[in-house]
Amino acid sequence: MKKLINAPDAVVREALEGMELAYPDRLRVSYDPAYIVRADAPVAGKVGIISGGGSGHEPMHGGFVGPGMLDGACPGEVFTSPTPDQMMAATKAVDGGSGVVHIVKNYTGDVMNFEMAADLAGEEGIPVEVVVTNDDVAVQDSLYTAGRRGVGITVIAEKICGAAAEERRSVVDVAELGRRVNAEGRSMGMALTACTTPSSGEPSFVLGDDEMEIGIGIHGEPGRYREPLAPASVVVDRLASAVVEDLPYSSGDQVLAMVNGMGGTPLIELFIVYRELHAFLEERGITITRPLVGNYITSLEMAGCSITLLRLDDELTRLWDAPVNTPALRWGA
Amino acid sequence: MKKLINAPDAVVREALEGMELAYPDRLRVSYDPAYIVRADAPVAGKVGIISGGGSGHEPMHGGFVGPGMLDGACPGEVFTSPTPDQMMAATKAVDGGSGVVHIVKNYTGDVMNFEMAADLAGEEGIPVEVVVTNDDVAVQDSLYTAGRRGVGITVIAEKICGAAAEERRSVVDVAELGRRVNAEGRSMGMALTACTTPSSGEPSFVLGDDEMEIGIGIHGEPGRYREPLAPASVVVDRLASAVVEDLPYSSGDQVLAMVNGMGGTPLIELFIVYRELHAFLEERGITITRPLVGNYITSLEMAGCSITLLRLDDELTRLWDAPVNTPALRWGA
Amino acid sequence: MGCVTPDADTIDHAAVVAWIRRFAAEIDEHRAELVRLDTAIGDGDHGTNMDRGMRKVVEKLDGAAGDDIGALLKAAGMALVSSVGGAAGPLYGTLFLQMGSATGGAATLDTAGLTQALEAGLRGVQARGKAEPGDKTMVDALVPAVEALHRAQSDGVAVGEAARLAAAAAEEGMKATIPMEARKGRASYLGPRSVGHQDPGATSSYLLLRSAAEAFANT
Amino acid sequence: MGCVTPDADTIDHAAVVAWIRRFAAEIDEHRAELVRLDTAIGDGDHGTNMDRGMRKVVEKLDGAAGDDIGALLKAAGMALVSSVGGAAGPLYGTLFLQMGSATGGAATLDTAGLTQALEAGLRGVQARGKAEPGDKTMVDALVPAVEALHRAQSDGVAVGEAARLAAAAAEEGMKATIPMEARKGRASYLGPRSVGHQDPGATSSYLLLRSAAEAFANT
Ligand SMILES: Nc1ncnc2c1ncn2[C@@H]1O[C@H](COP(=O)(O)OP(=O)(O)O)[C@@H](O)[C@H]1O
Ligand SMILES: Nc1ncnc2c1ncn2[C@@H]1O[C@H](COP(=O)(O)OP(=O)(O)O)[C@@H](O)[C@H]1O
Ligand SMILES: [Mg+2]
Ligand SMILES: [Mg+2]
Ligand SMILES: [Mg+2]
Ligand SMILES: [Mg+2]
Repeated sequence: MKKLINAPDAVVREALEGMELAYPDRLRVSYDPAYIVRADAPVAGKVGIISGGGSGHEPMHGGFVGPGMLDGACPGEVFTSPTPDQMMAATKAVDGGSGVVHIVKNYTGDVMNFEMAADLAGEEGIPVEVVVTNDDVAVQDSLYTAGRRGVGITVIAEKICGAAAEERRSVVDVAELGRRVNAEGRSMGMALTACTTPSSGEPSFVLGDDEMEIGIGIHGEPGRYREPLAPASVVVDRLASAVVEDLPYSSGDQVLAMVNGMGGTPLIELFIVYRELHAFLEERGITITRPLVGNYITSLEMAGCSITLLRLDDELTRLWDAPVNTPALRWGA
Repeated sequence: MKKLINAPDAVVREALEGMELAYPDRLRVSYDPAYIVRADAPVAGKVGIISGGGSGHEPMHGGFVGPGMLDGACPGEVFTSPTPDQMMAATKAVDGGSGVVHIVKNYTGDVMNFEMAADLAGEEGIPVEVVVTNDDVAVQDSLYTAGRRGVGITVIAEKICGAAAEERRSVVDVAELGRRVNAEGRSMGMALTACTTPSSGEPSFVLGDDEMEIGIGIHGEPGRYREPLAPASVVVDRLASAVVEDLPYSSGDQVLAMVNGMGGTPLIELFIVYRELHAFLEERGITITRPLVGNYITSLEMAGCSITLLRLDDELTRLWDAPVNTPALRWGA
Repeated sequence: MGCVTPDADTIDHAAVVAWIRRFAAEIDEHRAELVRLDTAIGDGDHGTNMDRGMRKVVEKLDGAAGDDIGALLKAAGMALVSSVGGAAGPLYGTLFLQMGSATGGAATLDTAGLTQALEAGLRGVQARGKAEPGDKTMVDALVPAVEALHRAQSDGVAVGEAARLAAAAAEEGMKATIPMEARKGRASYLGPRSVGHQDPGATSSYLLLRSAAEAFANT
Repeated sequence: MGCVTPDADTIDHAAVVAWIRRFAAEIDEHRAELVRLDTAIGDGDHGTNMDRGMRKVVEKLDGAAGDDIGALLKAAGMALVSSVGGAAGPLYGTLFLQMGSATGGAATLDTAGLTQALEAGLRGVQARGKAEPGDKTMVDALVPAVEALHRAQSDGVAVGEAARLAAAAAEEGMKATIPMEARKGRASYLGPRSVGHQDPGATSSYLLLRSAAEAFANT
């Protein structure tokens, strides 16, 4: 295992300290329990938005804390959902009197821990609305399974809910909007290499030099199927076909298209993927009106990418364009 | 070789196409010869600033094209300096009548190609000033060698020169400022893994599972020495000691500190490195007043990091803080 | 610690403390194995998660006095909830919290008391996680254990032996997860590719029962 | 193409075209080797760079008419400058441009003409790159080649044989770079670690001279 770390079990804490030192004016960090809130939290009269999940997906979520996006983030251990006490403390820290929205990726652990936190918040009289994201089409959705995973759309939901909260919309409204974003969004990812959690020290799966894994999750979970390494155009075809057919997206749709790197993929490759995605969608009459290319929701040092589409309307576009001022996503500010 | 590409010799062109498609309102791309300019180039009365170099260092330089930073960038093949005709065409495209500054990293190829371009520009009556960056303390500087390499300070020089140009300062002033940034800046990098150029298909060097390479360049050049893998604190000690002792930076100095990822290093590790750097400098009475943590000048998928310091004064701080609106660096806009 | 008298019909607070310490030690010892099992069909953190949690529980124990078994189990549950995270945190946390509720105020437990406690814990786990037997989760180790305890109770078996029978049943239940296709938790994403691997949570649940058997056995 | 008559004292435009084509073919053939040499002490692109450039040159040749050797060499130089990049682009570009200047208007070259041309090219390379013999660069292959041509000229050797002697000298010069420590170009960053490797640019320069020898040899 080759990592720029000091000790496997100090990774999350030390990275948090690094973030706090790097953004002293923008973020406030608590260590026990661990959470990050924007420096001016709580914002009176504004719905608070928190998210959280295992670490190892940076910049998600801590990098999205700031005006126009999240009020707070709860980092768990690497690839491990945070705990209810973190979420509860963050919820209290960001509640400006208008309630708090929890944006939760659909994983058993995340959902259960956030459920317990919402129960606790309810007991303390803080109205909490929960938005569960489950956009990963690689996983079959069924009542009898854990359901689809929450992946790339989470970032976009955080941005759009954040913009709505800045407009002082109600906690119910903001959550409703988050659910709409989730409903209009779909994702799928792939890997060229696995990743290694600091605590296990071993790659999460083993891929041959000439293989790639399609449909991976963001926790080093193996994917839907494995196949021989192929050109970027084929990779995009695999991912984008599954994404487009699932909703489905159709001719005339305007979309936000995110090409996301899994952490170990250089930007030059992501632009090639974006080029392929653009061609793929254009062929189907789907127009990208808002692009986002970069590393936003990662899996440690995994090489690979994911594609997320969100069907846009005027409202979603306006909220996407609204100013945002976070370490990892910033415009208009 | 595992890459999200279509064909090794199409990498640069297709990534450029991806960039053009992703930023249609912000960038204009020419393919033959290859260069990127900001959409509104040339800006009348403003000094134009171009940079360029081999590809594979993304977001540098194309990702830094936009108001407040570069007017144009010339991408070469991967790790290969671009050619004089590209530079000449970009120079013409960004000349708003006040001359053009070329920001050139000190590599034999880059310097010679930019020299030829400056000669051509001179023949066409465009005043060109050249700023050569050479901040890499891993390389011994001497009249009888190629001299120190230009690395991280290039990004910072581009930002600061860009801000000065927006203030309508003269071509001589802007270049002088760039040289001052270079003089006050130092860098050093290290690698946990090598990188593989698409055309060669083989790693640039081979590192054991328990080794790291200190003092690497950004073109997969092996470094100054190799040693056993060590904790982040030791890595930072190696890099920061060399950097601090070279200028030297001393107690009371205020610095901009950049912790840069080489392309394959996840952000969570960069924040741990930043934490170590902060402690290292604090111990020596050096204060970080402006931090920058992320992937800015990379080596394809290399895992590793580099550290750059710039000694700040009020003017440099003000110019650093000025609005910038590029794909990869954006604030105040 | 002679917390159980030979062939005792009940266990006391000290015996439950011994059980928890034993479980913590087993988790520590099998941490790497649990990580390996979870790497195969999950995200490789189950051993680390449980170990982090049980260390916190043991820290709490060091300051635990009194003879209220319910309070002890609840404190363990709270420590797990706020330190484990992931799926195991709420599930094991709920297991212990519910065992604590079922034994609130009790200074000793006989076979019936232990049965009620574990059954309450299992109900809590199922309420929280919605898993049924056969879904390839910790439930598949706990259900046979609870059944074995019920049988032991009707057969009038003493608590130490009852725990041994429960552990044996849990071991069978754990092994039975190998051929199952996961329908809950992270392993479910693998669908048929989850077949052939033993569930990490069922494994840690077996360790929980084995720890009880060891802690409650005649010394 | 019988561009050279046996024992001819001069080469013509067609022979120079043959030289350039031959060089392009050699580069294509040794591309991987040049990449490997440059990977060891540089950035692994020399083979790719030269190949990209020589393909462009050959494209230009396809449309080249007339008998002006100088114009031909200049066109090749321009194509190299605007397609190779890196260090090799300006250096080989300058080499050809200066050879072109030195032979402007000439329809044939004898040994003296070839000597003057290569010497002018070498001067251009040194003016551009500031490398001295012993710095472990292409200069180390070119200098002995120019010296050999001078000797051939004073000895009254015909141009085909002169090219052969120059190629032999360049080969020695190329091999002599192996023990050198690089002081110019990217390899200089390695300092002493550059010792023991053959310089890629010296290698391509040897190929340039060998191509001349082959193109100008009696057929
Ligand atoms: N819905 C559920 N009900 C019961 N047990 C579950 C459920 N989901 C997961 N588990 C158990 O949790 C174990 C995984 O725990 P752990 O690895 O710590 O959490 P995570 O899956 O969040 O990484 C699984 O092996 C399984 O036994
Ligand atoms: N200053 C110089 N003078 C002469 N030749 C040089 C100089 N610098 C580099 N070279 C030659 O260029 C070769 C490398 O060319 P190439 O790999 O194409 O460019 P780059 O070093 O930019 O990647 C070296 O092997 C060396 O022979
Ligand atoms: Mg987990
Ligand atoms: Mg090069
Ligand atoms: Mg797990
Ligand atoms: Mg090279």
